Amino acid sequence: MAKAAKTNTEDYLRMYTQMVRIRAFEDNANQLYLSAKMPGLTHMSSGQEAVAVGICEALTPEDKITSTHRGHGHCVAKGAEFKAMFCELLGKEEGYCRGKGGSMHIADQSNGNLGANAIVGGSMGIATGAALSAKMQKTGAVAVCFFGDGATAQGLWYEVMNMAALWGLPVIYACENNGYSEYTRTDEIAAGSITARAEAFGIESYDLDGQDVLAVNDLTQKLVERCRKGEGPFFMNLKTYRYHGHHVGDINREYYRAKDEESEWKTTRDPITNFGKWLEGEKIATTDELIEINNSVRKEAEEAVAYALEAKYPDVSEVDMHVYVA
Amino acid sequence: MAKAAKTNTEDYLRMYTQMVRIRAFEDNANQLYLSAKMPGLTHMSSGQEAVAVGICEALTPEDKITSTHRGHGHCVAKGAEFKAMFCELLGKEEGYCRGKGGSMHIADQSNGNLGANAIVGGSMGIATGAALSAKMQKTGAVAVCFFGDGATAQGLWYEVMNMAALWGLPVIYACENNGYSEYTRTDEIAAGSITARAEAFGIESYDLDGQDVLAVNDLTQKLVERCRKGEGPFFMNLKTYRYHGHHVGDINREYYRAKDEESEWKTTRDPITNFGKWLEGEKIATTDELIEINNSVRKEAEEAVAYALEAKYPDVSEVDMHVYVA
Amino acid sequence: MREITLSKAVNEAIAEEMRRDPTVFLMGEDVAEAGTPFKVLAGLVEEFGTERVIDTPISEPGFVGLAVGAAMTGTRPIVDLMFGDFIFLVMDQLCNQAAKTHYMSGGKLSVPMVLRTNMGATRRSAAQHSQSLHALVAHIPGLKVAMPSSAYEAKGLMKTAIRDNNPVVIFEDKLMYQDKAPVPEEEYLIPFGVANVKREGTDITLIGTSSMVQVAEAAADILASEGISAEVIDPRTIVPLDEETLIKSVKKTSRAIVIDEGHQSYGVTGEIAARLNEKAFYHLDAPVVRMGAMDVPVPFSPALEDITVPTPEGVAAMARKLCSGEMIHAA
Amino acid sequence: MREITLSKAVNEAIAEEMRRDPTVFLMGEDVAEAGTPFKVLAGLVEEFGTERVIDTPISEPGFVGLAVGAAMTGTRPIVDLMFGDFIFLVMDQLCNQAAKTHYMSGGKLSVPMVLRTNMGATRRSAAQHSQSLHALVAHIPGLKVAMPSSAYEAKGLMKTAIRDNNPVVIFEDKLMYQDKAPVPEEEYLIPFGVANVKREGTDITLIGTSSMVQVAEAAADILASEGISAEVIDPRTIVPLDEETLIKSVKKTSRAIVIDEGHQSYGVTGEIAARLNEKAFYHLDAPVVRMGAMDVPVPFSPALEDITVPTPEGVAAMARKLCSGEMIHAA
Ligand SMILES: Cc1ncc(C[n+]2csc(CCOP(=O)(O)OP(=O)(O)O)c2C)c(N)n1
Ligand SMILES: Cc1ncc(C[n+]2csc(CCOP(=O)(O)OP(=O)(O)O)c2C)c(N)n1
Ligand SMILES: [Mg+2]
Ligand SMILES: [Mg+2]
Repeated sequence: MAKAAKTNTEDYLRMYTQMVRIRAFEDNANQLYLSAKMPGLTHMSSGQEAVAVGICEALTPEDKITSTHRGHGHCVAKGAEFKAMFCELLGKEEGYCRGKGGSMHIADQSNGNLGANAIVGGSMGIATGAALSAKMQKTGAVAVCFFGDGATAQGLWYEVMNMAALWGLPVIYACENNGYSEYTRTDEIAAGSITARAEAFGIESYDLDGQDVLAVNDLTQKLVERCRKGEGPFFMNLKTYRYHGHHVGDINREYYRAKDEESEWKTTRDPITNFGKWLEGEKIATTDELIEINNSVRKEAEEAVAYALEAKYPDVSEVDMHVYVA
Repeated sequence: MAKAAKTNTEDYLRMYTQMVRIRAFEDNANQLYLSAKMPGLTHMSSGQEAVAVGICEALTPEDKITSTHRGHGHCVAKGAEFKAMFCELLGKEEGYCRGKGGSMHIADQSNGNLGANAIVGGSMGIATGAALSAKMQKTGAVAVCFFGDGATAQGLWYEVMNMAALWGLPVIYACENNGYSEYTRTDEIAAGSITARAEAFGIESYDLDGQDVLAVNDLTQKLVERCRKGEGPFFMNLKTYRYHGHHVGDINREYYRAKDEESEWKTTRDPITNFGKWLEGEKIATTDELIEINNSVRKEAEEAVAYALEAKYPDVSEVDMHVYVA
Repeated sequence: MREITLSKAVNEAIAEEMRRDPTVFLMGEDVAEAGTPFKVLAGLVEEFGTERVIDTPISEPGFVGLAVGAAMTGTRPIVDLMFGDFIFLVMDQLCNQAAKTHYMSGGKLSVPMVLRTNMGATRRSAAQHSQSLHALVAHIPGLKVAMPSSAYEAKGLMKTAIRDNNPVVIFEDKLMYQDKAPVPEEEYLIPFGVANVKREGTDITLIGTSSMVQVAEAAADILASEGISAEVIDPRTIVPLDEETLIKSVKKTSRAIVIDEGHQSYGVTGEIAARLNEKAFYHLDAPVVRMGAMDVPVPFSPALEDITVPTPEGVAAMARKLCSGEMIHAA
Repeated sequence: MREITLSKAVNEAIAEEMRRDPTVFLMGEDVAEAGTPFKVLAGLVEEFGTERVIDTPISEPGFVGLAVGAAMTGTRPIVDLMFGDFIFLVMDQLCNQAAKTHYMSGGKLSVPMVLRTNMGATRRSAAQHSQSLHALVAHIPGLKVAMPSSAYEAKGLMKTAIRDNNPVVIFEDKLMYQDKAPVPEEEYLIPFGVANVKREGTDITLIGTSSMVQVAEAAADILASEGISAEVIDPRTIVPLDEETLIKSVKKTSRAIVIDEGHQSYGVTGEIAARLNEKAFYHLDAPVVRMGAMDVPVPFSPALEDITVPTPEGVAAMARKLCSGEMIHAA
């Protein structure tokens, strides 16, 4: 576990709590799907919590992120509340997007989340544009663009990296490299080196362990600081793993991913377990305190689910609202 | 001047002649524009002849090329005749595309030219697809994808390089790096290193002098051979220069390109002059023989222009022919 | 006759054509081992190998571009585009390249490729995974556009598409993959540009595309029980469009509704309605009415999504109005 | 009133808005020193500097994506897309992202951006540089679409577009850049969704978009000399569409022709004709006739290109037929 730049107990515990909150959110989302209470499908980010939390904890609410189809973790980490998130997941009026977006467009916009995106790579331009406007308006804000390893196959990335590099934009491209693109190992569909691709545009790039929340947070803090000084853009290739299938319905997946591999990651590289152990080892928290965090988060999540299940759908009159800004 | 793999007199003289033919074609095209006899605009490739000829002379008619908006040179180099080319330029029925394509879509398809393209970068997929089908059908054919330095900003290139590299396709990406994208120096709109971008996909890449027809031909022959053996793809970054404006109408261009720079290239790095000198120095041809080549090519071009000017337009009934293959 | 799912029908069509013609191949994301997320292509890689069933990176413009080039040089690619919404990503390769190559080359080059993709809302997939974008493609000369309305059409049209020497885009309704229909064991092809009169009637013509054919049929059932006789027609391909059959029907019934799941404005219903109005004008007793999807991005919430698309009840209600002359004062 | 070119009108509109609002900026290929290949933006970089007039690489999807993100975060980008044909390259960013962001976010985010591009054939630029693709964009809810028909509209619509809080696409006819029209010195805006009755008439309504307004006016001149009184209407924006004005006119004249330079099939003429037929049906003495561009890729050869687009003579001939009742037997 690397040393973190966030150095006080409060920061550590918040990072731990946020990771637990993501895990709890996803577990409940999965349950909603399995019990046929959720409309459609959803992509869970369990296993990838350290990336979302390590990065978002280095940002202010004024900093922007763009998220992906696997976006619940980013949304939680950027400061969203469970109730409005579960309402969104269930298509309820009190959802962050009034039920119009659902899982694939979920975002607490007020906290600088510019949205999850159902087009793989689709938000790369948006994040870069947010950085451009931050630079133009001299707001000092930074934009972080989350995307998966599979998304590096989208030409858009190369186009926007070129502009970001040319214009020194305050954007950090954060590749959540979980090794898979749907049902395919990404190394079967990615030639050469992803990191070298960013470097070829003159972008300073880092390969790092995405399961180590402190390492992620530490590097992000440094890069955010440098972005604010006009030294951006940057690229981070974060090695991580998704515990579930590509989406909730992807249950029998041994044809593309071995059970052994999954359990190896879960048992030895779990970001929450490992960070919990570190917190205990460093005497920052006791086992009981961590259990208490877990329990209270679980309780909060269950209450939010119960609330969302009862919440009302948007009125049908909303169907043609928000097509245009009035 | 590098040593060439095409080693007999005939080959040398054909390369010289083909370069002269391109120059003559362009000069006549320019005249047609200036005398208001040509519909629309056209982009001339004068100055870039060694790239087109050095590469195409290493190919067979079964090998494919894709070309660009600046495509006359590729078309000539791949074996096209003046008459059908000028007819196309003037929108006449006897043109290679029956007048439907014009300058930006000109191609002698029977010689493996899959077409000029008016979408910058638009043919990168086509060339790569031609290589895929060559590999699938085991034809042994190679595809060369010509494009400009400005086109490297198109995301499509990265997408197709990835697939070409993954699948070992027999395709050579040939960047005609003339330093400009329309009215902008390309280094103002290209970050990092273009060659490194290809290398990042694991593609073997070369920077070379595009004014040296022997160097170009030599390398291309080797790469074509290796492509046929399944060792592709490759990338060539060929430094070259366009003598004219971006298109025939781009006359006053000092705001983006200095006259000095232009005359420096023309006087010291002209591919035809320099190769002519080498041929004389090596006693492969005398001054008179070279003059004779120039004269006869000029005559051929003028006759073709005269022919094309008199040739007839397609009948109006052709307007809705060729929308669909019957 | 045996009944098979639309999914199986597509699979059979492709397998049969791949057996018949070694130049036919498949490419797209997760088409091989996974057989696509909808499992439509399951089993093909086992029979034809990874050389002819090619998993691509997530590079839609790129692999459509490859298909165009491959099609120009002796092969017949079938490209799988996982969601119809991604067609926006490939419009340049499809519309600037594939559609125009034959014409721009004066007939010298051709692009015999198939792009198979899907359409259809109410799957709770929100605005970027629910669109029905066939109208965009139909607007571009050089492309053909097929819209199968059942397993039977899905098989017959796919086989025709694969043998066609032009770029063809097939939109399958993703909600119909598990729907079964009678499909002969014997080989058959469905020619392009030939509409199918699914049901004869005398009072009103209901023209539906893709799953809207089912909606039209269900509406016709409702109407029949009320004594209104509706003719239901499925154009099957919207490019080429079998205008003749549609006009003949409307001349007979004097009334028509056009139903399509694309957005209503600037879409398919406008085109068909305009042609009917123009060419059967003096036979019409009422304006041709259009029922497309609402002009809103597809909302996620089930409460909203369900009301964005035409329903049998809605169509029946409109037909009733038309037949009772209620529209006279409206227009 | 002074007369200025359409090119100058666009330039003025943008300059005025950039002066008024510091969040407005421009980006695109060769927009700065070169002022675009059509020189429309000449002089702006000198006044506003390279920070607000930004030359981009040849990365259309990329810079449109940047504009979407910039628009979501406090600025108002104007994106210059050099040729309308390149819109195929940016469809995903425009239609999956810009158009849907406000809706998908439940109204929380918005994308106040302008995409200015062009349209129009007969410039001998062949199939990939001559298309009029506005119908594609008009089909997608969330986008507004303006089509100026003269310098006057070009200025007034551009200013409105820049102040609009939604993504707006403006299609300028590239053949009209040098056309002059009276344009007031004083500031004015032209509201969206308000059609302009360019000329009143009683016998037939000619509805034209962009340069087809001039075609309609020229046709009206021809017709006037023959005693046929044509009303000419310019919708100015096709989304939103001022249906009311169009319908009112057609109810008066009982006949209409819709003229547009996009391909006829599945395009703008179908939509407008269908709405008129539906909503003015009982007032029509003849079918609404559509005159779009031919359904062929635009050919290079002048001999072919010129016949692909509607002409004043063609429109006048069709109007004559409609007014003489000749269409009765056709339909
Ligand atoms: C443009 C586009 N193509 C394909 C898809 C279908 N799809 C959804 S997620 C996914 C895999 C993405 O892989 P990666 O970027 O690594 O993200 P991960 O799912 O691993 O988090 C694909 C192909 C899509 N949503 N958008
Ligand atoms: C997709 C696209 N964007 C923009 C253009 C306009 N355009 C034509 S040529 C050109 C510059 C191309 O530069 P480069 O690739 O270096 O080729 P060169 O002209 O130097 O040969 C541009 C921007 C186009 N034709 N297609
Ligand atoms: Mg992944
Ligand atoms: Mg160049």
